[in-house]
Amino acid sequence: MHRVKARVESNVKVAPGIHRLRLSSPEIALEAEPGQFVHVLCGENRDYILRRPFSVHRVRNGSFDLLIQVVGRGTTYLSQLEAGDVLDVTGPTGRGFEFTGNFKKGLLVAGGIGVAPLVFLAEGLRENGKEIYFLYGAATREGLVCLDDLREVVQKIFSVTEDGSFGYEGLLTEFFSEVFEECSPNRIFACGPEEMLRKVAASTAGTVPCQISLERKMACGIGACLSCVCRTREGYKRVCVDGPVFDASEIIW
Amino acid sequence: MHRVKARVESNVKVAPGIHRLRLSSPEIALEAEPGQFVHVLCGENRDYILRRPFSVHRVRNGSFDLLIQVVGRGTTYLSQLEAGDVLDVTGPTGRGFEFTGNFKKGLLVAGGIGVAPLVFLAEGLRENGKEIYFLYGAATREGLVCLDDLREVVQKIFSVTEDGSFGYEGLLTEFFSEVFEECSPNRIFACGPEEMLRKVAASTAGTVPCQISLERKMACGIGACLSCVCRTREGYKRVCVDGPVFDASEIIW
Amino acid sequence: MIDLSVDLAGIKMKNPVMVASGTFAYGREYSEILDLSKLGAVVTKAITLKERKGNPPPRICETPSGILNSIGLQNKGVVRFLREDLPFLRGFDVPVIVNVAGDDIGEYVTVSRKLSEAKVDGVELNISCPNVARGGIIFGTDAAAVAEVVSAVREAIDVPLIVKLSPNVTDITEMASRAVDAGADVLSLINTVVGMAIDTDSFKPELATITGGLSGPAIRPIAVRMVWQVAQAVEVPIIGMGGIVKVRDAVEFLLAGATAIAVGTANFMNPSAALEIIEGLEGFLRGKEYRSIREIVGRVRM
Amino acid sequence: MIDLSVDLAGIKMKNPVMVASGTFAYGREYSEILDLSKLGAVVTKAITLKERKGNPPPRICETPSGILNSIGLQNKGVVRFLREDLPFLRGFDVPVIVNVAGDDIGEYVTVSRKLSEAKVDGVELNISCPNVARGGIIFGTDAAAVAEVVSAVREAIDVPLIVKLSPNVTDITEMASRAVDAGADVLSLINTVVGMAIDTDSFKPELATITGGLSGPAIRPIAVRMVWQVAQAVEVPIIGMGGIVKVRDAVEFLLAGATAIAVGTANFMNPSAALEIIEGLEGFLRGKEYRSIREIVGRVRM
Ligand SMILES: Cc1cc2nc3c(=O)[nH]c(=O)nc-3n(C[C@H](O)[C@H](O)[C@H](O)COP(=O)(O)OP(=O)(O)OC[C@H]3O[C@@H](n4cnc5c(N)ncnc54)[C@H](O)[C@@H]3O)c2cc1C
Ligand SMILES: Cc1cc2nc3c(=O)[nH]c(=O)nc-3n(C[C@H](O)[C@H](O)[C@H](O)COP(=O)(O)OP(=O)(O)OC[C@H]3O[C@@H](n4cnc5c(N)ncnc54)[C@H](O)[C@@H]3O)c2cc1C
Ligand SMILES: Cc1cc2nc3c(=O)[nH]c(=O)nc-3n(C[C@H](O)[C@H](O)[C@H](O)COP(=O)(O)O)c2cc1C
Ligand SMILES: Cc1cc2nc3c(=O)[nH]c(=O)nc-3n(C[C@H](O)[C@H](O)[C@H](O)COP(=O)(O)O)c2cc1C
Ligand code: FES
Ligand code: FES
Repeated sequence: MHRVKARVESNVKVAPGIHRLRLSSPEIALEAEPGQFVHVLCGENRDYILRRPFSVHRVRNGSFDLLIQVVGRGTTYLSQLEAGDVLDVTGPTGRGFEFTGNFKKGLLVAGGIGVAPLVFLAEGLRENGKEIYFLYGAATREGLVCLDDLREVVQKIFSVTEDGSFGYEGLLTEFFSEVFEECSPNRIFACGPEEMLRKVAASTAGTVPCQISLERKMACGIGACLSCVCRTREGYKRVCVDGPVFDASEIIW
Repeated sequence: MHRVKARVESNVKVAPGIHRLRLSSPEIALEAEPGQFVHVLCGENRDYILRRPFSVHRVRNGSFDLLIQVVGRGTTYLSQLEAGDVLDVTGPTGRGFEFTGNFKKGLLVAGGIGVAPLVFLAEGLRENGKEIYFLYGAATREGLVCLDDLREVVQKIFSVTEDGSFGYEGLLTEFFSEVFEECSPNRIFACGPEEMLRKVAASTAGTVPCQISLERKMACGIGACLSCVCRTREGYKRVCVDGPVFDASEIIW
Repeated sequence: MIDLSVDLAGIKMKNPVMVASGTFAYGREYSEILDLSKLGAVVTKAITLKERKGNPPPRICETPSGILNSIGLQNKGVVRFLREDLPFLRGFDVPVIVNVAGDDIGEYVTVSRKLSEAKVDGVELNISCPNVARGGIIFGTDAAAVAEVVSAVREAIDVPLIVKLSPNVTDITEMASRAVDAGADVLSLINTVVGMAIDTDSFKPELATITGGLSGPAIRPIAVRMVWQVAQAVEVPIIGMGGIVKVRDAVEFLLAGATAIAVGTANFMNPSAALEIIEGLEGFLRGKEYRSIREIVGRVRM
Repeated sequence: MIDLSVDLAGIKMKNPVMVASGTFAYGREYSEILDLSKLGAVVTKAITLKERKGNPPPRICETPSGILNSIGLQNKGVVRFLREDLPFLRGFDVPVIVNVAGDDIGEYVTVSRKLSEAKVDGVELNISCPNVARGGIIFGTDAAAVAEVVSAVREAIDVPLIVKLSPNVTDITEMASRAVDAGADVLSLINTVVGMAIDTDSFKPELATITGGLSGPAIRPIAVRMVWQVAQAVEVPIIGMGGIVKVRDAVEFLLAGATAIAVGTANFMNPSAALEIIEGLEGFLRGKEYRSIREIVGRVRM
């Protein structure tokens, strides 16, 4: 783990309320694995004091990207940064996805901003010569921010929007079984709202290995404070270092 | 008193650590009197919560200027604003200088950033046809930020710098008696560090009327909380509304 | 139409949003920027029998998300208040609650009786001001003394009696129960938390009185906790306060069990804070499809 | 050369800056980003006799300039601590102080004795954790119970005994005096302040345990006040903590009377906070032309 002052290289608004921030840090870019996150201090003299965790979205020579959905104070701060600003970032942290095993087809399931780590994962899977299917849901067409990037990497994308403005209409989970049968993957990798993860895990329970990335409020982000625990079959585990990626079968929902 | 969302029209760094901020507000610009101040909210989600008081430095059709010395968090925030940003400002507030009476010569005494309200006052005095002398002290030549503006308005400027880089060398108060004798003013108006005000008041005690502008930490800035009091011969008075300008003879130092 | 009205032991309020004692003086200053008639109630700065000059300056300093104050009981005394300020406040269509302080039980009783005779809408006993040497904090942190001063004042007045509790105690519910048993119609909490700050350049305390009272957002979690604890322990309505700045902060207190809330330090940050919270409450309730503010009081889900 | 060294009832520290219990686990995680040998001392997360699983999540939420936590006493028990963690910490040239919690006096005594036998540098009795149902807060807010647990542990151990006080009391000096009379060599204050927050969308408390402990800059004025009060009341050295983020915050505590200070919540904001404060202290003292940290302890100017 490193603590760096990362320079903002660019800040692009990719959709309403979603920004892609490119940060310069050779150390983090070199070491980050798909599913890991960085912990970001969002400004000085703020009345909210904790760092905010964001998945590493992509890595590009010496830099890495965050894909940030603006939901509150810290993310608003980040969305207003400009090239040249400097951020206090620690990372990369946590247990990422295990994706190098002996299997052929992976199905990636992304709900909304949950797509962030799955783009990095898709790139990793492709490097490992896997076939990749991608089930991607968002509220509207505009929310499917990574479609173009994904098209270059994956075999097939199944898009779902809640308002039907693109792809299937409805919730991603309504189409999961259908997509699952169509691709018959050997591995599932999912990131998104906890309710979605729970449903995906339930649908695949016992059939194929399913890895999910969990979110919790975090204080230290390095495993010391025990604030971020989730319930697992082996007791409470820390999402920040024992996760954020867990085998779905471990989790007690 | 008004509460306005004032647009920043410009932010000029006039010297190291000193910024001139031009804010658009026809209401405040219309009503402000020399010696009054505005109370400024320095950002959202901050861990310092009070507004900061700043003297009205000048008024120009529909706008007013603040002259801000960067000393801490709020002033740093203000120094980083850009044209187009919007500030939450209340004012104008407080009792300003009384400068319209029947007298001929005024001596203005400014220590450092204390010059801010005295430029506005000098303009007011000139409109009223007074002769104006100006004793102006700062640490260095660069700190004498208003010399050019003042030259257009006043009869004579006596400059003092602590390092001798411009004008007399030393503390302004060392030259006060000399200047006082040279101009033999009918009124004194002073703003600057409290120690300076105390000395000026002591030197003039009983000879000519002397008005001084005091600084106190302020909470409400409208006379309600009683946090900003100073000791006067009539008991505690509120600097925010009973001042900030007081007759020096009132004050118990 | 959303019903924001609240009946606080007989004090009829248009909405549950009051201004906290000591942050609004006697309303005159703020009346220039906002319409007092829109408030749920105005609570005055503490009034004592005689004029008091208050504590020496400096009286205030900033701390993270809060302020420390040591104003003390600076006020003009009850007689001048009745003559100069009450008539002014009566000019607005808003209940006037007068905060009362004293050095001993006799002073509390006399001032409260005069106010009751003048038919103020309620008396709020400030038995918890940390900024006076005698009285004040003593009453607020000793259960027997709380009971004594409350019952003495209760007997002396005909208007609703609000007792304002100090948070500087081991068990707030004990103080609350004693106050209610002694006759409090309403409890107000919390007053400021005793704190201190030191200037690391001069090595002097930031306040002339060394310690002072901490208020503002920093203390909100302490206040919400105490309101919740007291709401479990007593039956009378509670006025919740401590760091309320925005509408969601007010909702937290209502959910914890407060029937009304007061805005204090936030008035300094934003003079229209109370009015914005009133508007915000309407919007909040509408958004959640409630019809009355009373539907959310005490509704924290366990 | 500026002398930052401190002797805390026999615990020799290179400098007065420790890390606060529960925010640094057993040092392993932070050892990857900072050199533990540079710290004044490491204080571990609370240890109990048996393994504890701690409280259900959610265990944390943010409040203005602070956080509420309800971690509870999650830990692996004293035996595994001695086997797995103490040897690791011994690998650094830094005193190791172990924070001890329990459900009853017997548990405090047994755990402390085992630690004393293992020759840890100090035992810190956590009689003030607000996040356990039994024990914990009870001991910390009842003066007789404080005396009882402290003297029982004092008799059982040979290493310096630090007693960590709860701020959730009416009179902190009473607790302090009782602890010292019962044998505390050092006092540590403050632990977290009991607080609560409610999610205004779900109407649920933000913490599964409903209330939790408030820490961070928000509580600093409360902590400074208590350190100052206790420093007037007792003769033993004090470890001051509560919202220390920057060097000036640490200086405030030293001026108020703390001999050493601990950095807690700030570790989360800035993992090098403690090290930056150590460097900052040197600079601060040099700037004011002091030669030793001891020259400023308790030197607030009245
Ligand atoms: C391992 C991990 C990876 C993440 N990756 C991404 C990512 O790639 N892109 C992205 O946009 N977001 C990601 N998040 C979520 C992101 O951390 C939160 O949206 C962010 O912390 C909110 O900060 P804020 O200050 O804007 O919101 P706040 O003003 O603090 O609160 C706004 C809302 O967000 C909730 N919230 C606050 N902190 C967290 C948190 N740590 N986790 C979950 N919810 C929170 C609050 O309860 C509130 O409802 C990730 C979270 C985790 C734990
Ligand atoms: C009536 C009045 C008019 C003023 N006019 C001007 C002006 O025209 N230009 C200008 O640059 N400054 C002026 N000041 C001073 C200005 O208000 C402070 O410099 C400012 O509030 C500091 O804010 P900060 O957040 O940057 O400092 P902080 O980070 O809060 O603190 C930095 C330092 O400034 C001190 N300080 C904080 N608040 C105040 C305050 N309200 N008054 C005095 N000292 C304070 C602190 O004790 C500390 O030493 C005026 C003050 C008053 C009372
Ligand atoms: C400057 C100031 C003066 C106060 N004066 C009084 C007072 O006279 N009587 C009283 O009962 N409370 C007084 N209080 C306490 C407030 O009424 C309120 O209980 C406390 O500040 C917590 O609320 P807040 O955080 O919203 O300010 C005062 C508070 C402040 C900040
Ligand atoms: C997440 C967390 C866990 C804590 N665990 C303990 C503990 O196990 N034992 C203890 O005595 N104090 C514990 N504390 C209290 C801290 O040691 C410290 O007293 C308190 O947080 C105030 O300091 P701070 O504001 O610098 O954090 C904990 C605090 C936090 C934030
Ligand atoms: S955030 Fe501290 S252990 Fe996970
Ligand atoms: S700042 Fe409130 S009375 Fe002056």
